[in-house]
Formats: sequence, structure tokens, C-alpha cells
Amino acid sequence: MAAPVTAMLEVREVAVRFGGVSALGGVSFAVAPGTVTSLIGPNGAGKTTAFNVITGFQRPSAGRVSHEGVAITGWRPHRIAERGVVRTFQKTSVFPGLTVMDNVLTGLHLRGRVGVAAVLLARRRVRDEEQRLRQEAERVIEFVGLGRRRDELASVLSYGDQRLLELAVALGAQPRLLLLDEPASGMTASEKLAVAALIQRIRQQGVTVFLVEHDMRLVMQISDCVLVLNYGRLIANGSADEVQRNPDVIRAYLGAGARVDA
Amino acid sequence: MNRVITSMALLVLGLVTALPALAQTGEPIKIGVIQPLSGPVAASGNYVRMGTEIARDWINARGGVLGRQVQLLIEDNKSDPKEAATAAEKLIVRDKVPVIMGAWGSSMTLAAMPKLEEYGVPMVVETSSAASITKRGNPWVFRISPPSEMEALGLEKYLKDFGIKQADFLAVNTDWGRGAATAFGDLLKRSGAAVGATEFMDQAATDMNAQITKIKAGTSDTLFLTTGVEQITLVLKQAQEQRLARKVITTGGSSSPSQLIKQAGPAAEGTYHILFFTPWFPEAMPDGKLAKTFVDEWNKRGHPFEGLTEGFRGHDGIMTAADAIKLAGKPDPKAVRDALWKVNIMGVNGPIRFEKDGPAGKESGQSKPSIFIVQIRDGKIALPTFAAKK
Amino acid sequence: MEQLLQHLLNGLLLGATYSLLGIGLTLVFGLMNVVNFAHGEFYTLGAYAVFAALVGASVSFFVAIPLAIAVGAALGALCERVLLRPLRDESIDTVMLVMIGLWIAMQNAELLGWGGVAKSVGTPFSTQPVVLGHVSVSPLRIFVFVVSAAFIVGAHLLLARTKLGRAMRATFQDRETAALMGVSIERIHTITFAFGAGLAAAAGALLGPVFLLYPSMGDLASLKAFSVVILGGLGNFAGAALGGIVLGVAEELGAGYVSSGYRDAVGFVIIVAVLLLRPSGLFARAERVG
Amino acid sequence: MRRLGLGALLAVCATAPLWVWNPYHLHTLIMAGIFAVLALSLNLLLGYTGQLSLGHAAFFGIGAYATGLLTVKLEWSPWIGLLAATALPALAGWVIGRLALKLRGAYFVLLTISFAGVISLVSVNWMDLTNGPLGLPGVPPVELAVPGLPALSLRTKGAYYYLVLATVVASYLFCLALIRSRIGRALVALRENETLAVSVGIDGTHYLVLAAVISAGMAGLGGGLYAHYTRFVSPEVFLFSYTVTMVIMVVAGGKGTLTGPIVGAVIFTVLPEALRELTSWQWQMLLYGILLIAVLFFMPRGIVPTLEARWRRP
Repeated sequence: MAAPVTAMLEVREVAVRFGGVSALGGVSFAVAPGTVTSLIGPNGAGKTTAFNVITGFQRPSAGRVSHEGVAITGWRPHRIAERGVVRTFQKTSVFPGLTVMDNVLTGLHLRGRVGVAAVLLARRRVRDEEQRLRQEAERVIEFVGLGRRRDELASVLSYGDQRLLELAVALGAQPRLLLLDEPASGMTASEKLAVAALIQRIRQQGVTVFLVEHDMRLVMQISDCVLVLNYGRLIANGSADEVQRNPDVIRAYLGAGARVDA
Repeated sequence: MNRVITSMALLVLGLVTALPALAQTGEPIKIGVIQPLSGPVAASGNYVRMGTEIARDWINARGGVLGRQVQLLIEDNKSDPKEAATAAEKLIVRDKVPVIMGAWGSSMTLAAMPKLEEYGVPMVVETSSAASITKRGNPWVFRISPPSEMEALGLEKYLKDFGIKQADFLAVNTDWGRGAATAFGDLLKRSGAAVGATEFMDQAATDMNAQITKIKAGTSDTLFLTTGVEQITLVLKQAQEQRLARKVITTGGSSSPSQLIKQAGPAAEGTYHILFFTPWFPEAMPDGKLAKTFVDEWNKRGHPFEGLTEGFRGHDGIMTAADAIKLAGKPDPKAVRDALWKVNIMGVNGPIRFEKDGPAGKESGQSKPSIFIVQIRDGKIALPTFAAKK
Repeated sequence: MEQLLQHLLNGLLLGATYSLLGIGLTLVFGLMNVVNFAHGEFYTLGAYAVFAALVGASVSFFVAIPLAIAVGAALGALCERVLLRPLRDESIDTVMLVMIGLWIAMQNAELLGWGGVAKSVGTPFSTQPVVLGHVSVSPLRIFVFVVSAAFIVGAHLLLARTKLGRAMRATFQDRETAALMGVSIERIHTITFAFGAGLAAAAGALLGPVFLLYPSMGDLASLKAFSVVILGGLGNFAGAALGGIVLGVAEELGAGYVSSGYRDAVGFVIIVAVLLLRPSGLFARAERVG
Repeated sequence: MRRLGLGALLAVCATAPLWVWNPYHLHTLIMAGIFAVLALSLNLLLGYTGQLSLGHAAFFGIGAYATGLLTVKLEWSPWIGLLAATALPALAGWVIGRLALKLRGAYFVLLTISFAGVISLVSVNWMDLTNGPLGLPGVPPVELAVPGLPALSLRTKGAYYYLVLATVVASYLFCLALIRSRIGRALVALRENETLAVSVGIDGTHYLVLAAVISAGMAGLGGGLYAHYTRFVSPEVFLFSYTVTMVIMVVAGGKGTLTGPIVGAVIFTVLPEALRELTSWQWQMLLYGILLIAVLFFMPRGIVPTLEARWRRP
């Protein structure tokens, strides 16, 4: 399938091999701007590896990745983040020793400009920028609904709140493409609903969302497009309905001992 | 936790109450002493300290100086120059000593010297051998030990007897070792002998096999060895293992041949040692009677015999300082400095008299010590056959 | 050629003792994540224990060595119980500083106990060198080499062949899993530290008679042990054993053919090079860094 | 209240030479100040990026030698010397930072130890440059030349105390501003969770190298101040014990805080001197070792954070 000319993200023939083991075997797909796209597949299908390649944490053995037409293959992660491609992690990943506020301020790193020279000499500029960043952080915290936890240490937050904080940190980096690695895993049903709503609101702000998720109900509810990986290969690509009816997908999940319980 | 604090407090209290016991009746005259009492060269520093204590007791037994008892304030420089400077400052400022004796190693002495100039307090330097100590224009420094050049000159008259054609050097990688290698090397070149390999070893090194193997590959007939007695022991043992056939001459005067015989055994056989004191035959010293009494006193106190070749310096240094105070008539640093120029006494080593050294107008004092050579023969210390003749 | 052979022999003899020093340190680091700055002090302890046994109890030299090892291991176990166990959950640098404190305290306790004057230990071996062709070596050093090698092989067998060794290796690989499988982590830690301290004491007991005994002798031993451990890879037993030999030979050749003043620099330069080119150590198999 | 306390503290520090009549005690304070700069510098790496440098004495020593060589051999102004004492170690810090990019934890520790070892041996053996073990005597005192006024020599202890105090205050304020800016947050983020930090656009390499450069530069400045104070530089400035002292000050004082290292520096400079007065030399170091262990046992997070927590609790 030909990718749209204005693809937010285009992955072409990407392969990753660890020693003799192939984790991704020449995968191609595209993510259209303004959509919510999900990447699903049984455990070990290569979903997280795909995320790692896109965000620069894993160098692909072959293939290319481009973001809005610019090749970003092999770039270091922080440069990819600078382009507005920001991710979260499968295992909860926050700055445990910092408060919620400082976590988000750290996420806002790219929105600041001051360097060592400014810290030494242009104290006023530093103060103004700091004020601006705090306001923005405040907004992000309210957006994810952690307003009341603002001054608490990340390490003492509940699991659900930590996952929200993770989202807030990522949103701080002003993504245009946000990659979420299992954002709802381990959450209660009501928490999952909140996350689904949050993802919708993020999309409404013009951010393209690309997520890996195991909860099929959530995936089917929010996705415009679903990609299915199995054994490092893309086996299906289409709308939620199309994918659910795809016999290959059903076989992959049944074969892997799971059910498509949409 | 509470118990820890209580015991700490008790400890502190005990020490504080013990302090006044040190203070003596009357107004004792204080002399500061800076020595390495801990760290790698602690053994030597402690021997020097023992020597200073003998001098103090003798002076006090004779009624002290200017009718007052002499009190030594002994500070540890931990074999570290920074500590030497700190100790000098403490002695001068807190204890108000009119004169200091120290600080064993050249780098320690050099580090303490700016403090002498800053506060105007003289120091008798008892061991350090770096030439620069008296060449830097510090008029508060009075040295009774020989710089390496002077030591080399002392060897000159025996050069023919040794019959050196080519010599190697193995020295500790410090100011002292490097200075000695240069000084003796220059002497040899001046007198027509060649210099082969010059090797260095780290102060803490214990395995010198590499250096010995390298020296063995050359064709020299003599090895000059400059380092502390511990490393000399190791070098001699390891040289024996490798069958290094060389005439060995140790320089610097702190080789303590008695300890070598004890610890290196047959490996020390035949080696020559340049010394500033020969406690085996005190009668051969310039003032035989004094030397004999000193050796007897040392033994009486149960100090190790091998420490004598270091310990005498402590005695001579304190005697010099005390004599200067006596000549000055008061324990005032400037008066003592001026009086040091007039000192003319007999130490264990020999006559102590200062001559001017260094840039004009800011000269330091340098005494010209006597230099002796001994040989280890048949497990005993002997005068070399050629020296005995002379 | 003759010179080269002698250098290589010197390096080999020296290197075996470096290996012995290194494996104790690398085990403690690998299993317990403790950077043991007091390692050299157990070396000193071993040396003085031999001296005390020979002079004080006038036992035979061959009895004194196992005695010294026992003393080192016992004190090591005590240190682990008193100092390290309560700090299990503290950061690695807090623990490291405690070990620095122990290092300072032990060294100065030794200074207080034995005085600063170097002591030498007599041995039943002849001081006449054994001459093999163009090279020569003292019988004592041959004895030290053989015993060191035996200790290294013994330690290897203990790790590889015994139940205790399996438990230790399991702990090294994954502490949590090992604990789940019924390994008592606390016991393994105590044994490991005692084992490391015992090996250091063994090195001290063997090398004390070769060199001299003085309170700060452990500093140099620590330095060499650290070099060996880095060279072989942190926590890598075989690496440490080989690393010791490599360091010994490299130092010897460096001092012999480059400059004796830079002798100790050889070790540092190798470390820097290894860290930059192969941070997992010279002898590690290529591993995927996850 | 906090402001008042700070003001009082500054007033006490600023007037110290007036009421500390004993120059020996003033000397102890100057050394505490120099070590405060060193501890602040080490803390920047250890406390904020979480990387432990055990080669900090190398930066300290390079700083001391930089100004020592320039002022003694080329007779340049000590001010230029102090500038070089900051710049040259900073350059060395950059090199180490670049080299150590991928090294973390114990490997970083070992790299820094080895670096310091090599530098130390070079200082002993490169006779032509450094004078080897003889050291560089005659480092000139710092002179304060205000145009139109006669040059004021900072040779006296009181004057030098103010130079050191000013450096400590400046270093503290610089660290404070740095830590509270986005740069400081980036450093902490790298310590707390490097992967996450990188994923939100923090250039790990850049900030770790930056921290190494600043830290090394500050340590070098401390070395420069030390050289002009003792007026003598020798290879002993590279001694491992200096590094150990710095680490003790930072960790015992409280790493990752700004007052901790300063408190640690004062305590662990004054403590050995106090022990010197209280006990015989044999017991000093033994007690020092035991006290260090005790502090770490009862206050593993450091003196300042522990006391702060205790202050807040009742």
C-alpha cells in the first residue's frame, strides 16, 4: 500500500536482528497526520522494537524511518524528540525523586532556551523563561488531571497517577507525533476510560497518536487505523472493523493463545 | 547512638584534662619539631624524634637554656608537604616557638619554608638534601645536612679506590632521589667515569625486578642506590635473586646498614654506604666521646640500633637550635636567627658552623657535615679497607 | 633476548600474585556490588598475621600461611556482618565510603599496633637463586607462584563445582531469582566477603616474606587489585586471573623498555584503553547490552 | 526567617578575620573555603548527574600546576594564572566527558581514577615541564590592582580569606542558579532516569560533558587558589587522598544539596585539626576513619538532609 504523501510517520522495510534472531523482518507502514493509529500483535511480535527504532533507541539493521518526509533513521533519540516525535515506555517511567511539577518541567526541556552563559549573565531572561515554563507546566498538569498532586513526589503517586504523569511528561515535550507504549496496561476499567478520553483530547489538540496496546476494547474504541504485527511481520493494516474480521489476525491471536475479544 | 555520643564525649573530656599535664612548671623555652611520624617515611621521622628527645633531656639535665627548661613541641607532617606547611604555621602562630627543626623530606621542608619567611621564624633543617633549599634566598633556613652535591664531593677522594669505570643509578622517584642521581652522575662524569642507566622507582614500589633486569643488561661495574632503607633492602634482595654483579654504593645517609644486615642478610654483603654517622665505631667520629655517649644513651632507652643513623640528626638539630637561643639571650625568632650565624658547636656528626649559601643579601645557612663510608663485610659493619688506611 | 626472558619471568611471577589479589576483589564487586577499598588492608592483615604467628607463636611458615588466611576470612566475615549488612539498601557510593573509612581505620590501627618500621619475615627457603639457563629466580618466589596458582585454581573449582559455588554464581547472575530459589543471600554475602578477604590475606601472607611488612603496604596492593579487576571486567573471575598476568608482564616490559618512572602508568593506560574500547573488560565475550 | 539566618551567616563569615585573631584558625578557615569550592564542584557531578568522579584531584592538581607554571616560569599575572587554572582543567573535563560518554557507574569511577593516576605520574616524571618531584616553589601571591591605587597584595591571611570567601559565595550562587535552571533539571533528569530524559529531548551527552567541564573548571579554580595560598605546587596535589577528602565532604555533608558540601567541607577540614589538638598523632587518623563510618551509618543521606528532616518533623 502506498503511503500518503504527507505521512506523519513512514516506516519502510525496517528490519532488526539481534544476533541470529530477527525481531522485525522488513516492516513497512505509515501513520497519517491527525489520526490515532494502534499497533497490536501478540507478545514478542516486535511492537516495542518498532517503537524503539522509530524513536532512535534501537538502530535498525535495515530500512528507513522518516518523519514528515525527513529521514530520521539512526538519529539519536533526543534529536528525534526535538522534531516532535515523543514516546512513553512500557514499564512505568517517571523521574521518581522529583515532584510532579518538576517532572513536567523536565519534560518541558525543549521549550526552554537558556544556556550556561545566560545562567551566569542574563539572570532576568532566565527568570522570565522560568515563569513561562511554570505556567505551561501548570497547564499540562491540569490537562492530565494531576492538579492536586502537583507538589507530591512521583514515587509516592498511585500507579494510575504515575501513568498519567508519564503522559504529562511526554506532552511537555510538545509532541506532534506521540507514541504511547501500552498506556493503559495494569489500569482499572475506570482508569482506562479516562485514558481513552485523554487520548481523544490529545488528538483534538492536533497531536497524532500512535500506540501499542493490548486492551482490544480500548484499541477498537479510539483507533482510526490498526496495524497488526506477528513474528516481526505486518499481517494486517486497516480500520478497526477490517482488522477484526481478518482471518490472519484471528489465527495469529488464537495461535498465540489469545483471543480477539472485541 | 546515645552510647556512641557519650563515649565520644568521655574520650574528649579525658584528653582535654590530660593536656595541662604536658605543660611544665616555669616558663619553658619551646622548640618546634616537624617530622613525618606517620605515612610512608614514618620510621625515619620517629628515629629523628627520638634523637631530639635525647638532646632535650640532656639540655634540661644540665639546667636548660638561659636557666629555663626546654620543651619540644613535636608535630606530624604525615609525610605530606601540605601538612608540613600547616604544622609550621601551627607551631609559629599558636605555640609561638622561636625556632623550628624539620621537616625531614625536601618537599616537606620546601613547603614549610614560605611560612618561615611569612612570619620570620628560623628553621634548622636536619635531613633534607635538595640543593634548592638553600639556593632560594630564604634567610630563615639553616641546614646541617648535606645537599647531594656536597655528599658527592665527600665521595670524591675515594673515587680512585673504588675504581669506577661506569656506574648505573637506581633512585627513588622523588626530589631526593633525582637530585642524588644528578649530583653523583656529574661527579662521575667530571672524574672521567661513564654513567650508564639511570632508573627510578616509585616511593611505594616493592618489586624492582624490572629495573634490575634492565640494569643487568648493561655493562657497568657499580650501582648507586638512593632511597629509604626499606627499598634498599628490597633492591638488594631482588638483585641477589637476579645475580646482579655490581659494586653497590648507597647514598643519602639513611641506609642504616644494621637494618640491612638484619633484613637483607647475605644480599647486603659487600655493599658500601655513605653515612653521616657511624655508630659502630663512635670513636672514629670527630667528637668520639660525644658520639659514644649518644650511642650509649640511645641503647639505654631501648631504641632500635638501626635508628641511630637517623636519630643523631635530631640530636644535632636540637643542640644547634638550643645553642642559638643561648647565644641570642632570649627566645625571640629574629634574635635566634641572627645567633644561628654564630653557632659553632660539636655535634654527633662533627662541627656545626653555618656558611652563607644562595643569592646575595638573602642567604641561607649551610653547615658542612662530615661524610663517612662503611662496608658490610662478613655480616658486620666495617670501614672499607682503603678508608681504614687513610 | 636474555633480558626479555627475565622480564617475562618476572612479570609472570608478579602477575600471579596480582591475579590472586584481583579475584577476591572482583568476586566481592560482582556478587555484592561493593567497591572494597579496604581490600588492601586484608592483604596487610595477612602479612602481619604470618609475622605474628612466626615471631609470637613460633609456628612453622607453612602453618602460618593458612592461619593468616583464616584470620583474614574471619575478620572479613565480621566486617560484612557489622558494616555491610545494615547498609544493604544504601547507594553504592555510601557503601564505598564506609569501606574507605574502614581502610583508613584499619591502616592506622595497624600503624598503632605494629609501628611504622618495616619488618621482614624469614622463610625456610634458601636465598640462593635457582638458575634456569639465562634467567634466575629465588626458590621463595617459585613457591609463591605455585601456591598462588593453586589458590586461583582452587577458587575456580569452588565456584564451578560445588553447591556453594553454584549458589554464589546464581546470586551473581540474578539476586532476586536466586533468593526465590531458596539461596540465602545474606549467607552468600557473608561467605563471599570472607572469601575475598581470605584471598587478599593469602596474597599478603605469601608476598609479605618476599617484600617487607609496613602498615601502608596495602595501598599498593589495592591499586594493583583494582587495575586487575578493571582489566578483566568487573565481576569476571577468569578475566581477573588473566588480567593479573597481563598487568604483571605489561608493567615489567613497560619498566624495562620504556621508562621505569612510568611503570605504574602502564596499568592505568591499559585500564583507560580497555574502558574506552572494551568496557566490559579485555576477556569478556561480546554481550548484548540490553 | 531563612533570609535572616543566611544574612547572619554571611555577616559572621565576612567579619571572621576581625574576630578570628589566631592566624592558624584563619588558615583552617581558608582551607575549608578552598575545599568548599572543591566539594561544590564534585557535587555537581556526583550529586546532580549521579556520576562519581574519583579523579577529581587531577582537576585540582592541573589547576594548581596551570597557574603555578604560568606565574613562576612565565611570570604572568596570578589573575591570568587563576583564569588558566579554571580553563585548562575544564578542557581536561571536556576530554574526560567525551571519552566517558558511554561509561556509567563503576566504570566511570575507574576511568576517572586511572586518568588521575596517569596525570599524577606525568607530573612526577615530566621533569622539564613540572620540575618533577621537586615541585614549583615561589608561586607569587595574588595582587589586587585597582587603577589609580597602589597594588594591594593579598599576601596576608585576612585578605586571602576574602578572596576565598568570595569564590565560595560565587561558586555557591553559580551552582544554585544552574541547578534551578533547565540545565540543572536536565542533569537531575539524567541521574533519575536517563532513558526518559533522552526521550523528551534532553541531549545526555551534551549535559554530562557540560557538567564535567563545569565541575572540572571549579575544581581547577580551587587548585589555583590553593597554589597561590601555599605558594608551592608539587606532585602531591594529585594525591588520591585529596579526592577521598572531597568525596567524604560531599557524601557526608549531603550530596545533591548545595549546602551539604559546604557544611561537609567545613566539618572535615576543622575535624582533623581539632583531632590534632585533642589526641596524639597515632590516634588522629584512626578516629577520623571511625567517625567517617559513624556519620555514614547514622546519617547515610548526609548531615544536612538528615538534620533538615529532623528540623521539620517536630
